[in-house]
Amino acid sequence: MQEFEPKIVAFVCNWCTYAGADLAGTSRIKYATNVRIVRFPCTGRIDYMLILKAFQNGADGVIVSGCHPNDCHYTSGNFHARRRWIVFNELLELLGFDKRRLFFSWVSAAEGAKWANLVNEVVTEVRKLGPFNEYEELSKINVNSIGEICNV
Amino acid sequence: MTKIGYFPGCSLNGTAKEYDLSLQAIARFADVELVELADWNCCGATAAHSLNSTLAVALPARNLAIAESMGFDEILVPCAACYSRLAQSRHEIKSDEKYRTKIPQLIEMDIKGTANPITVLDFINKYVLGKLKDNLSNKLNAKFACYYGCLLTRPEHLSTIERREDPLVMEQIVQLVGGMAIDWAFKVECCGAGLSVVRTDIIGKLCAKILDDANSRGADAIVVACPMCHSNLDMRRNEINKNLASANTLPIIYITQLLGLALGIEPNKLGFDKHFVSTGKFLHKLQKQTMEV
Amino acid sequence: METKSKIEPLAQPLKEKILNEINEQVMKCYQCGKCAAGCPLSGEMDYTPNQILRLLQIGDTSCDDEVLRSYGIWLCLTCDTCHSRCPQEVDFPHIMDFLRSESIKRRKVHPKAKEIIAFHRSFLECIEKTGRLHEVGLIASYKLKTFNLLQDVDLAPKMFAKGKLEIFPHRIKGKEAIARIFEKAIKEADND
Amino acid sequence: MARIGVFVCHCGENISSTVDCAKVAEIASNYPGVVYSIDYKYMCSDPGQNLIKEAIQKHKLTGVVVAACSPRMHEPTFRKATAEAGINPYLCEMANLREHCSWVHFREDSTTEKAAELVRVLVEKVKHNEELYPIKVPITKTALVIGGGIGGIQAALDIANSGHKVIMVEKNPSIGGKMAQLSETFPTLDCSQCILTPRMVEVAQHPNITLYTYAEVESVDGFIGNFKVTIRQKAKSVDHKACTGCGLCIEKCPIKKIPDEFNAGLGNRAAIYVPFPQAVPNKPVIDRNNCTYFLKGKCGLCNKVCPADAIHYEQEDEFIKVDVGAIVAATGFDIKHSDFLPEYGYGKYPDVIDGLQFERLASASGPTLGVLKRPSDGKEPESVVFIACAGSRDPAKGIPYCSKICCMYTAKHAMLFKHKNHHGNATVFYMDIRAGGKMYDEFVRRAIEEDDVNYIRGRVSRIYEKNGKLIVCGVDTLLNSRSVEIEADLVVLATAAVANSDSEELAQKLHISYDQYHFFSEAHPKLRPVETNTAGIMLAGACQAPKDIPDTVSQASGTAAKVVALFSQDELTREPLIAYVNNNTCVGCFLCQSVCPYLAIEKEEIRRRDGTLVKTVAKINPGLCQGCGTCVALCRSKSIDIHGYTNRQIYAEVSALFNRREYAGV
Repeated sequence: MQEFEPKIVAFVCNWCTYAGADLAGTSRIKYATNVRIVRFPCTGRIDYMLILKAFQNGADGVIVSGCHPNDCHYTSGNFHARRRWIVFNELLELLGFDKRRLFFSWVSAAEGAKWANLVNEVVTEVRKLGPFNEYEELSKINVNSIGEICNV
Repeated sequence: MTKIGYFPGCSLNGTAKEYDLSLQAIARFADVELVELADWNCCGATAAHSLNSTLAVALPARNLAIAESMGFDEILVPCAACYSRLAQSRHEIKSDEKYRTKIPQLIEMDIKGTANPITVLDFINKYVLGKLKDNLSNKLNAKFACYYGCLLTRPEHLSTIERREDPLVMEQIVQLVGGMAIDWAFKVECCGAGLSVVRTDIIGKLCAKILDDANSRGADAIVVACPMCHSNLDMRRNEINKNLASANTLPIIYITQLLGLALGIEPNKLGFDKHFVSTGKFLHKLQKQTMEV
Repeated sequence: METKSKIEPLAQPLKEKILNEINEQVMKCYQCGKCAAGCPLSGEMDYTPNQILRLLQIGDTSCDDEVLRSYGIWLCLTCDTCHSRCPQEVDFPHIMDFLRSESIKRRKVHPKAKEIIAFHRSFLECIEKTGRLHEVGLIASYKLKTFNLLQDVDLAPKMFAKGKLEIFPHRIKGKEAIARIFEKAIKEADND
Repeated sequence: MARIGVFVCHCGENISSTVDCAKVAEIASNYPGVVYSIDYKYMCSDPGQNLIKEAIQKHKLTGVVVAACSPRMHEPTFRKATAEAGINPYLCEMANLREHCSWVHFREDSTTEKAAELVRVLVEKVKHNEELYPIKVPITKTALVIGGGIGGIQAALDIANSGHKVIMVEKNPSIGGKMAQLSETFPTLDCSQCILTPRMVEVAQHPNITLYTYAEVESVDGFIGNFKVTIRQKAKSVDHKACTGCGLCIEKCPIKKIPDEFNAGLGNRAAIYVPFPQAVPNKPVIDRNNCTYFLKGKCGLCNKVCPADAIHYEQEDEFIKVDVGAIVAATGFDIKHSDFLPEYGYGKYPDVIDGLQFERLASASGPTLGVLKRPSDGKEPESVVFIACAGSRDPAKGIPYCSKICCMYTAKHAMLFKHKNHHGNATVFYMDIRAGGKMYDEFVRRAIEEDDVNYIRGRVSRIYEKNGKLIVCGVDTLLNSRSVEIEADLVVLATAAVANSDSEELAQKLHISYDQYHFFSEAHPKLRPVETNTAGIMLAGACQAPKDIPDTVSQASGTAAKVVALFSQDELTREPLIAYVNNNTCVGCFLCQSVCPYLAIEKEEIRRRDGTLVKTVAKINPGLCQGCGTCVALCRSKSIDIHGYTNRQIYAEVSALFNRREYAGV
């Protein structure tokens, strides 16, 4: 059987993690092809609805990564990102979402190897979890049958 | 009464009887029962790890497993060499997947690594010092050179001693009992233990430097916490003196004997008669100075 | 083709074996000499610790051979002074343990080291039989192995007098279990 | 209707060796909205750029996706080419096929698949790109130089001599830095203070330089050309305008036993002090942590004796706000102190000293007036051992790097000792001699050949004291690793050069990056060695990495040239990637204002024609906004967006990521 290849999307900031991923490239450090990077000016810019959007569109795992605390190019964007991340996480937990599909990390512009390791670890973890089907299954439910489900 | 596991090791059964005697005396004072591990075996010492790495982990592991089965999470290992082997064995089992599966098969016992070997200095710090202050009966007014040797301070991952190049744990104990700890230069140098029988000439040279430095800085005795150090410095004195201009008569005493004296225990009950190098002059001086106080 | 297959079994340099089996990197050593400066026995060794590491770094058969035939590896006291001060954190005593067992395995033990091994063997035999060390038995066995009959005769009477020597060994109850540990550990070493 | 062009670059073989570029171009040609798609060997070359320009014109493209290297590398190149073809440069986007794909994966189907997907994502994004126009901002033509050592002095003088204003901030009571503490300098052995002090005076007297000593940078806001800096002027407790520098107060101060920082702890100073005789400014400050008046509320002797009435105990720290266009960090380095090397007895034996202490002992202005006396008993040493790499190149001690300056200063120290005591024994333990530099190796050879310094190749294991001598146990690796024991009177350790303890804090104030050892990071190790990654902030000297004086001075002049080049323009062009507000939906909650790190969000009142207030909404100040987008993610009514990363663009990207269903039929 062919191994499940998870689809991973990474939301990263331009100054640290994007540059860190560039460094992984210039250092020719190999990692799994499963990841797609979306560039943001800062992790502070990341609207967490985008994470839901990514899962809705078929992502199996999401990485959010930016500058280390105190190293933010814009002083404090990463702190706001982290604060919102905590709230968002609790919300997801409340909704019964499997949080193991979400990854938060700090990768600086000097940490090419850390980036490669992060991607590989995430791919391994998500591969263990299998494909993310919950959204698709949810969308198949007929609106009219919701009442029945609730009555049970 | 607190009970902890006790692994005397081969030395304390034989060449280091005075260490065992004085340690038991201290433990009684501290209200700690030292429960000898049932049917313990030799740790394998230098011989095992020189010749067979598996044996070097397995032999101590059996003792660790015995301690676990007796329900101890602490094992007092007064011999620094045995301590090093037991602690290393536990370290390997906890950190190396290979040993974690292999060792139980070899020793035919379960082992989790829950029993933690401790040195005599750990023991004194944890169980004895707190009770010492109110029970001191003698002030040991003499100069002591505290000798640690290798295995109490090295390797780093097994040692509980801070400032490994210039430790002060024993010095603090000496000061607590009224003695003066001298600053000297050979406290963490090696005495050569492993080659004691085969290359006694080397032991002579290494120990001569140690004794000479302590002597030249005015020590009245050297304090040790390891039977290997003791037997080399004490029993091998003739060989050592061949390397010195004049015969060195410094007595070598165990830290436990020192504490015993401070607590007013009779020297004979602490095994002072079992030394090769006479402790008489030293004890006499102590007695005289105590009287003068 | 034929010559190639002949060379191959010897081809793995010791440094690779050391890396694979005990995870120590000899290539880290940059020859500062701090180990030799602090080693209590470097004056007695034919090759000092840093020189042994240098030979291992070269990695050819003749250098590896020199290491395994050296006397220095048998003198190491495992006092860990070299390791504790090594700027590159090379665990040299660990490497020494490996080299000693490798030297025995490949039958390259330095002639002068045979006494040291005899002592270690006597020690282990004693434990194998009784579970614990028995000084009289150990010394007797060692003397038989080396014919150093007069060694330490001056110590024995005094030790008896001080109650520090037992004539008869204490045999532990689990001595069979100990014997089985020996059997399995030795078999495993032979299989390596 | 969008008309997108896709240009896939092979980058020689850098991309094409693992990605099938032709196939990527072919797949891309089928994406909706793509009207032109092609692959080419070097897209950044002239013919490559022409290919793009021609295609833009011929196919009337409304968007361009260049699939090549990282946009951090060539985005400006391709945006310029796009503009030259007549369309707005911000209609060009880059897909990172090299750093994020070809270089990090092996040649396999999934690599080409990924490349095609990366292109698809950017195609979807670029459909929503808008035309943007650069923002022009004025430049404040004043430079701030942080640190008054030789690096800061050189940079400040060069900038000031080009006709621009300079503000210099030094945390100590005097400028001069480490160089002022040195006795002689290698490889010429000229007196350090003799060549430095004229420069110090020049700084103090320069009409374009404003000097703040005993002061630190408190905070930095703004951006290139427009920094707003707050300087904390620590209370000197002495009015420097009134003070004549007569020195009576220092003479009368009863607290005289404070270890003297300038003499590396080897001498004493008073509680009111001038660090050294040639200090600039040559006027005292009160060390409040040691002054009896401040500790116990009485004494006041200095005040009583001061003929100028200049002692002001009530003085408080002052905060000075300045506007600057560029900042030069020249904060220098430190050496590792304390019992960092217990096996050498550093910190235990007074006669085991560090290099800086030796400089002070050898200096004519030092605590011993240039007579080499050892700290313990004042004896003049007959045998001195110098140990190189004492902590450097030592991963076990946490410092794997070479401190660069020690080989040379150790040779110098040994020479200075031999010049003072011709019959003395100087021994140097070394691992390697790194003497690259003009006249450097010759200098070391001179120490060995002419001054008879005994160089022993090998490290020292330990040092102990015996009968007033220091026993140095080393090894000679060139003599069969023979043990060497030397009885020394004095041991000098070339301890590692490290970053200042407060360098991390300063880097965070400046928003510049720093390495794991807290040295500041340059923008590019080879091609941009004096700039940081934050525009407008430059580096000079050892705050970037350990450096000797010639290197520091060169870098300082290089930095000055960068500052002067910046100041040669009247306006600065900035990327228009900043936030903007939709007035119609903004409800005026001003949450955005609370998170903006640049205070760029203001309030705007919307009024009817008759003047009645409709509502108050957020407004972005384009001069201050740096485009981080934190406000965008936070806005609850989705009324703020950011050019270049708009919600439409990003959602289009994310939707294009894995939405296979939508593309399945194409």
